[in-house]
Amino acid sequence: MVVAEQKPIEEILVMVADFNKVLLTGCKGCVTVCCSGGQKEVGILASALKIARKKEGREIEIDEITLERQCDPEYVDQLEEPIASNKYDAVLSMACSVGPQYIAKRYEDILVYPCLNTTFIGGALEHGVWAEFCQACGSCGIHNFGALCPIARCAKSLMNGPCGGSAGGKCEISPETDCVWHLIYERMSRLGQLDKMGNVVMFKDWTSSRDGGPRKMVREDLKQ
Amino acid sequence: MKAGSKLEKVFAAGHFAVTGELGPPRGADAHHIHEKAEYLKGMVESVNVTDNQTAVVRMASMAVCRLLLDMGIEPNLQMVCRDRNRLAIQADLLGASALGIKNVLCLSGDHQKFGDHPQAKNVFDIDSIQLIAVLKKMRDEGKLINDHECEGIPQYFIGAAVNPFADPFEFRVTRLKKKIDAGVDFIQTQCIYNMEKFHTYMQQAYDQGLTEKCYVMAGITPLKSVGMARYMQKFVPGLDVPEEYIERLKGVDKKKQGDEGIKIAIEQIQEMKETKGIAGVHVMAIEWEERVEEIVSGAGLLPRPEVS
Amino acid sequence: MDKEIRAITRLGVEIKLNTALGRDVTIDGLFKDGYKAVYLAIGAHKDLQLNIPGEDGEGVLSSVDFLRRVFLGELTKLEGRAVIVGGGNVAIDTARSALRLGTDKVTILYRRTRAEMPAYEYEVEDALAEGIDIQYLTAPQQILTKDNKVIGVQCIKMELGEPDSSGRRRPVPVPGSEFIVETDWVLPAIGQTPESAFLADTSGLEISRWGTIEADPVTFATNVEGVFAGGDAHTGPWVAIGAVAHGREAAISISRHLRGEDLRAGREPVEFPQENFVPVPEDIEKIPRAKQAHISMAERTAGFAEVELGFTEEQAKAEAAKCLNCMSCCECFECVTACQAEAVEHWMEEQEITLDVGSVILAPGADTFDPSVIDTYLYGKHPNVVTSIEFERILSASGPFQGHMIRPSDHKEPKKIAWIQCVGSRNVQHCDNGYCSAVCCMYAIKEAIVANEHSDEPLDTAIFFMDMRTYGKDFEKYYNRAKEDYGVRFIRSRIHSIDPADDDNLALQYVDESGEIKEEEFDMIVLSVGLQPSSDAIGLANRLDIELNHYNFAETSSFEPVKTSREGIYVCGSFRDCKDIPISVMEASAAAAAAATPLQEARNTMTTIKEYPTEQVVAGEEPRVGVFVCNCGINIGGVADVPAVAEYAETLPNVVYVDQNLFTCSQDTQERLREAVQENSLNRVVVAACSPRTHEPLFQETIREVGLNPYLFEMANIRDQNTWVHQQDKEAATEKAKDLVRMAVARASLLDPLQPVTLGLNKNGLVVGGGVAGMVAAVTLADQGFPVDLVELSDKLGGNALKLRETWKGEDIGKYLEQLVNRVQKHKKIKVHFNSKVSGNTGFVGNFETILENVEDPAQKITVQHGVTVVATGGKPFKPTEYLYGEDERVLTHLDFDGRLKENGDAIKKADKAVFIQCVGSREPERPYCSKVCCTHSMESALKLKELNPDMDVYILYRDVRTYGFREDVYKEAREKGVFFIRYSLEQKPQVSNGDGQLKVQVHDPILNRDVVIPTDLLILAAAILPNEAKEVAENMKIGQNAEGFFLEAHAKLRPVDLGSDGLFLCGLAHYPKSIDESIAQAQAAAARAATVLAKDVITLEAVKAVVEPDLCAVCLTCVRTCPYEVPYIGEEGAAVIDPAGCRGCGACVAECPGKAISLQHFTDRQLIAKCDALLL
Amino acid sequence: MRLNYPSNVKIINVPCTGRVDILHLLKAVEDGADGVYVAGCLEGDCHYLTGNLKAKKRVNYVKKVLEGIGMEPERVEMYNMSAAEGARFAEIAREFTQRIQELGPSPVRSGAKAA
Repeated sequence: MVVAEQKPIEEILVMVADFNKVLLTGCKGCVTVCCSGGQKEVGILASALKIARKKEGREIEIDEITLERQCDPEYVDQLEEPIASNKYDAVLSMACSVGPQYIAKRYEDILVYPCLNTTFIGGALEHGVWAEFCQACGSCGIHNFGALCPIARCAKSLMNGPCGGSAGGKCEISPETDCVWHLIYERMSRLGQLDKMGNVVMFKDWTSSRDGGPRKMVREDLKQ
Repeated sequence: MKAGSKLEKVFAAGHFAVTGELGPPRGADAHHIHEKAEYLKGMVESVNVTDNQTAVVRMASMAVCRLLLDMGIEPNLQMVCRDRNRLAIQADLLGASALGIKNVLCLSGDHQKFGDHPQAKNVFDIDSIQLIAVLKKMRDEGKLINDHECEGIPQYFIGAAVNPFADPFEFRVTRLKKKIDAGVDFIQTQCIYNMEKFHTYMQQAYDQGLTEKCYVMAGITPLKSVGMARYMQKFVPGLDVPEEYIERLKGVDKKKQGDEGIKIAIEQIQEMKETKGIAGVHVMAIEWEERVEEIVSGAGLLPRPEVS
Repeated sequence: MDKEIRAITRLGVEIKLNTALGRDVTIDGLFKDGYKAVYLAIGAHKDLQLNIPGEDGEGVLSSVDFLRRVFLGELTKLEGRAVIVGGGNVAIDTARSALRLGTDKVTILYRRTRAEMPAYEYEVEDALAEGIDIQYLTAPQQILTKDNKVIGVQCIKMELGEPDSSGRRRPVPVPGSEFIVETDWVLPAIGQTPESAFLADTSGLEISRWGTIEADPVTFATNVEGVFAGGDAHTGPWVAIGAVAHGREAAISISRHLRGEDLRAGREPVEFPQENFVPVPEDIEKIPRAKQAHISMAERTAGFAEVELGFTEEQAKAEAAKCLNCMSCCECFECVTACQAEAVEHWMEEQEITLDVGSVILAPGADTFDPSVIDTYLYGKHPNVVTSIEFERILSASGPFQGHMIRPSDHKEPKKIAWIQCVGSRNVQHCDNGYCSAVCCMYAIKEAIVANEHSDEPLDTAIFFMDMRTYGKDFEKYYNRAKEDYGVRFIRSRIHSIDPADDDNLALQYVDESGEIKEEEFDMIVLSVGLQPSSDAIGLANRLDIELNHYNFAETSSFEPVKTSREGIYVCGSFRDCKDIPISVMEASAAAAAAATPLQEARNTMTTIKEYPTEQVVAGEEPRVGVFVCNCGINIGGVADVPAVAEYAETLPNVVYVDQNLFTCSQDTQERLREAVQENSLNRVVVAACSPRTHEPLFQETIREVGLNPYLFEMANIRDQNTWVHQQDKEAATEKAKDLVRMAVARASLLDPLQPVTLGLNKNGLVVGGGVAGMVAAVTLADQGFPVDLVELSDKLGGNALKLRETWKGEDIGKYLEQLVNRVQKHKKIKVHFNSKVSGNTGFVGNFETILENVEDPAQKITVQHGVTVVATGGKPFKPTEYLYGEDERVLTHLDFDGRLKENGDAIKKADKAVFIQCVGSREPERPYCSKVCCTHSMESALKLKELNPDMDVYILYRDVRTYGFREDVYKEAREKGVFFIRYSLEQKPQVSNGDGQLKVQVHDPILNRDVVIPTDLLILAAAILPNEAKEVAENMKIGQNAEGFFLEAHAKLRPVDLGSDGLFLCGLAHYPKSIDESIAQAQAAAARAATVLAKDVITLEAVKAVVEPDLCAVCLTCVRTCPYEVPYIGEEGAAVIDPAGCRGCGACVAECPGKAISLQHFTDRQLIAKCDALLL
Repeated sequence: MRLNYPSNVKIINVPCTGRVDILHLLKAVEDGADGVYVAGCLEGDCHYLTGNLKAKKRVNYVKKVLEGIGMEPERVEMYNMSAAEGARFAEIAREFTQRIQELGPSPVRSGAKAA
């Protein structure tokens, strides 16, 4: 899933500094699952903002709504009624950055602000801990690496790791970061494929990645 | 001869080679380069010029290499994959060749997290082993990565670095072999302190016949003080400073610790000379270039042989 | 008055002022306007007329009007002379008032004699004393006026003729006796009558000849339908309380009239029989009532100062002393009328009830010893010598000093307190209580610790004792804490005497261990009194013909510890033996098991299941909240202004009804509460009172009885959280009470009904451990009809008992064990699993699933399903590591010794000397507990040796002799038989050596104060008892263990056989070292507790559960990962599922759910935030 | 034990402090409470195993939020005590009240007033 985290509240406070009434939108998709933009977090952020503004003596009115997903236009349409019948100064989105962009696209005349930082594509290690597992390079080759992704998980995206900074199974950039190449080594070793690791992996074709320009995916069979 | 550099020739003649290292300045002032390089002149076959070492912005390696050439010193161009994509790398390599640079050391590059621009976007389009392959392809096939033929084929003596102490230790020799497979001609190792472990590593490399396929130079960095030794022991990943050296430094007066460090370096070099498969030493006297002579001569490696 | 009027208007009564009957409205008119009833309470305001000429002259004043004007201060002067006509209290009042207003002369004219005067005698006396002239037998004939101004009254003399209808003799004028009294003022005071002229329009309303309205004396209905009358209008002028009574009765009538009910039914006045009055004894001297002193005459007539000065102190005392102290009820029956609950019944008599029962349990308890029989302790003679029970009261918040620890003599805080142990225990000099009372050591330590905690100043506490007997679970640790953390001094001694000392102190003389006499002064002395059976209990036992022991406690056997000598009669608690709370509780359950076993077929046959009305559907209804504010006696009302809180509650949203109660929890208030719910169609109830922890279930039950779901109830704790803790600031307490009520109402309005979850259950029991405890538990359960799986780790049943010889009473354990094993193995309902251990356990009470693994072949596993588990994994002897144990074969443990005795008693007989060392491995830093049974075991073994060879020298080296309860007898016997006792301390443990083949024990004798060396042939070590290794069971079943590995019960005192999780029970040595009788009792208790679960057909679980709203669920797994009990899972429908059976209702997942898809019933976000909003917004 | 403590402390009861939501604490602050504290069982003694530890983390989270908006994080707190520790309850009530008195009224209320 897409993993995101709330922006520092100080930053959000600055965004809304001039507003008196905003619509705060959550998303029931990935950000609910990663506990950053579901209904609960929407409530918490709304309350925190209201406290901050009450403290300053200028209250802010915040309406809360949590959409099924902000990355589907049909759901974003659900904002029409509230936006039409209220004079919001802005819409705040607690979705991955797709959300605010969809809202902006659909409601051309209203200011839209993101409240989350979209961090990575990853998964939960345990409740409350998420890690990056994929960089969306567009051509998955992890089967060559013991089903572990060196692109996303090696600090230097090495294809022929581990580099000299690998120590005790950890990456040189932080003792909390696993050296994925160490993991690859262990897994390949367990699978009896160490010899494969002795081969030089040649240049990766990055055209399928973001480097090839904004991507679009079309399924002709599905397209209406 | 691959490129016919002095370093290559010294190796070819069967001499125990010595290389030095020089960090470019963090500015446009070339004055200090001359000063530092003077200390190394005649002491070493070739001087490595670091490339934004530790991810700190410095004068371009290639420019400094050219300055050294002007001083009559043979440079060894260090090139990292962090800051350039394959286009820039190949362009630079072509340019380097045109400038007369023959030795190139292929590196991944330190992560920018530790440097002076941690906010930078890193590139890592290709990695260090692939870089070796790029050089080899350009030199041996006269082709770029995309198989386009070069107009004018560059000549390189291709180097790479290895860290025998990084984990998993068992994989280190394999990785050396990968570099050889990719086309490396010579290897400079990370600073060596744990001699025992290094011997184990070298023994394996030797047994696998790898030292026959490339020249391996042992990395030597003299310890200036107990503080430096401790720092390297604790904070530099992949460095293994045994406690005995620290004890040894502690055993002498603080002002004399530097001298003791030099002594250790000399002893190490002497040991390296006796080690099977070691073809030379790479003396990395970081910001201590003035004492390289002391080390090299102490190790009985002066005068440097003349080759042509 | 204002308050009263407010109360009336608040009830919804509309008051129309300035509306006169006859002028503005008429009765018929009111009926026409739709009123269905009229109550005439118009009073009697019209003065009766003299009906003589001149009455309209200037100077004639109505006396009632006169008094009113004087009282209001409108009339302050009355010049000239005044004549008052009449002989009642009004006449006297008028006369005396006129005198005080400055009249020259006041004359009262009365037509009868003084004897007939209705005025109070003493009033007449006072009037005469003040110089008022009273002319008796005088009637006015005409008021004389000049220029219409009064100048005199013409009177005629009267004489008394025949009695009239009032029984008084009728005055008759004496012809020719006319005379004139000169006067300026005439004030008739001959009575008042209602103003009834305007009633004329109401056809047929019956008016008496006195002008009063006729009405029924019971119903106060007049002869006109729908019209009622009372008060002075009905009776003529009378007392106020009478008018109140009329109003109340008339209201009942009107209510009935409106509902078309019979006005009279059941309202006949109560006639109380008179014959029960206690006559005043005739020989009592009759003393007249004392007379009060009066102020001086000059002061009296000068103004309206109070004339009577009241009684002097002596007079008051003398008057009070006239009380006959008859000690009996005078049967005024005021209590009958006063008690709203109708609890008082004067005719109740002793009744004999015959109950047909299958079993009887005796639990009459024990009395404490009365220490006044021991002269030397000064109890009852010196106020600062108290018993431990009295001291307990002194420490108690509800005690005589409200919890302030002060001594009785001068109410000062004591700085030094001594406890004297064994008062009335282990004592055959002053009483026959040769036994140890078993509880006093612990309670004395507790009191010393609590006293230390209560004391503001550093307190010196000392306990004077013979042996400190802290043998129970965790008792030794408590004892150590008393010494180490609280500095309680423990002085091993014998008490010599207590003498009064200066400053109400006491001088305590005692003999210390070395024999030295010492004296120490204390501010206070507490006597740790022992227990003894009450005479009532002994009488009961005699009537029931059950056997008592020589101390008059119920006799029982060790193997059937709660069974008396008579079949079907059981006993528990301290009537069986002195004991503390946990063992009493345990025995109570054991007795219940024993009593229930023969009755198992009758189970559930005589139970009545409470029926509740169909629950009212409240969904979709507007909340109608009723608020009941409790005074809790003075607990709340004495601090907070309850009426103000109630008045405030009325203003809150959704509140439609408010009531205040003295005690909301009382039975009659429950009835009122139920009525209020029904009459006001309440659908939410708030009680502002005490703690929901104690009282919520009661109120929930109450509303359930009138068809409201119990969860539609909310409590505001305005006592524990308010008036109890903010006593100093009444205003703040009132405001906080309002806040709390507001919060409660806010939540109440949002409450939803909930239904409890019920589940079926498995009726099997699992018993882990095949020792005596496990077997007894299994048999007890199986005998009650529940199938049992019994798990034994070894290949044999019996456990430690296999190695035991006999009980301290001499009962044969081997024989008992054989019978027990036999019963278990032959029992149809018991399945024994040998060589098995518990290797897995899932489920919860009622529905457990346990995996049993064969220890010989771990692959062999079976799964058993059961509703309850009894854990009896037992204990084992400590293997000593000192005193040459294991190195010299003459050194034995108790069990070794018992084994030797069984095998070869003769060898032992040959020994000349034997030494016992106590506390081997017990009461040591690494094992800080007493193994409880070893002292008695050593006594028993020592006696056996003496029996085998009376010449043998037997020594017992001990730290404290802990032969608690009747076991003290064995200790006594051992001393009598010549066993030597030498005490040693932990610091100076005995030394054992083997030189030249001679076993020698060296020990320091504190009495001789030197080391002694005892060569011995036998050394018996009282080795500690350890729990069996049971970590696997503990982990699988999630049972807590203490530091020593014993299992932790749910509550050390009150739930001694329940484990922390429901459905798990504990007995035997796995709980703590104990004797076989205690193990058996505990096993029966565990079975009884287990049976309470199995006897039910369903398990009712608390209704507060976490529920998922599937539409909101993001299937993020947060709940799955958060739940401490691993209950939530992702269901096939693609949303989290929380099985209500497994959910414990903690709400952890609710607070964590990022999609707000889960809510905790009864504690929803809305409900909680509503409270917050209500408090703050 | 009827130990006196300041009457400004008002209690909202929950089955376990594990039920206390970040939102509840924020709502109280938003509504103008000068201080909010959670009184849970002693650590290791939670009847529901870990509810009080969860509550502690949430309290810490709220502290961070308050810090982020420039409000004193000391206005929210987590305390642990056993049901038997009445004296400690009163002491904490006094202690926390004093702390809040020292901090002064909630800026949420004074801010609202100022406007």
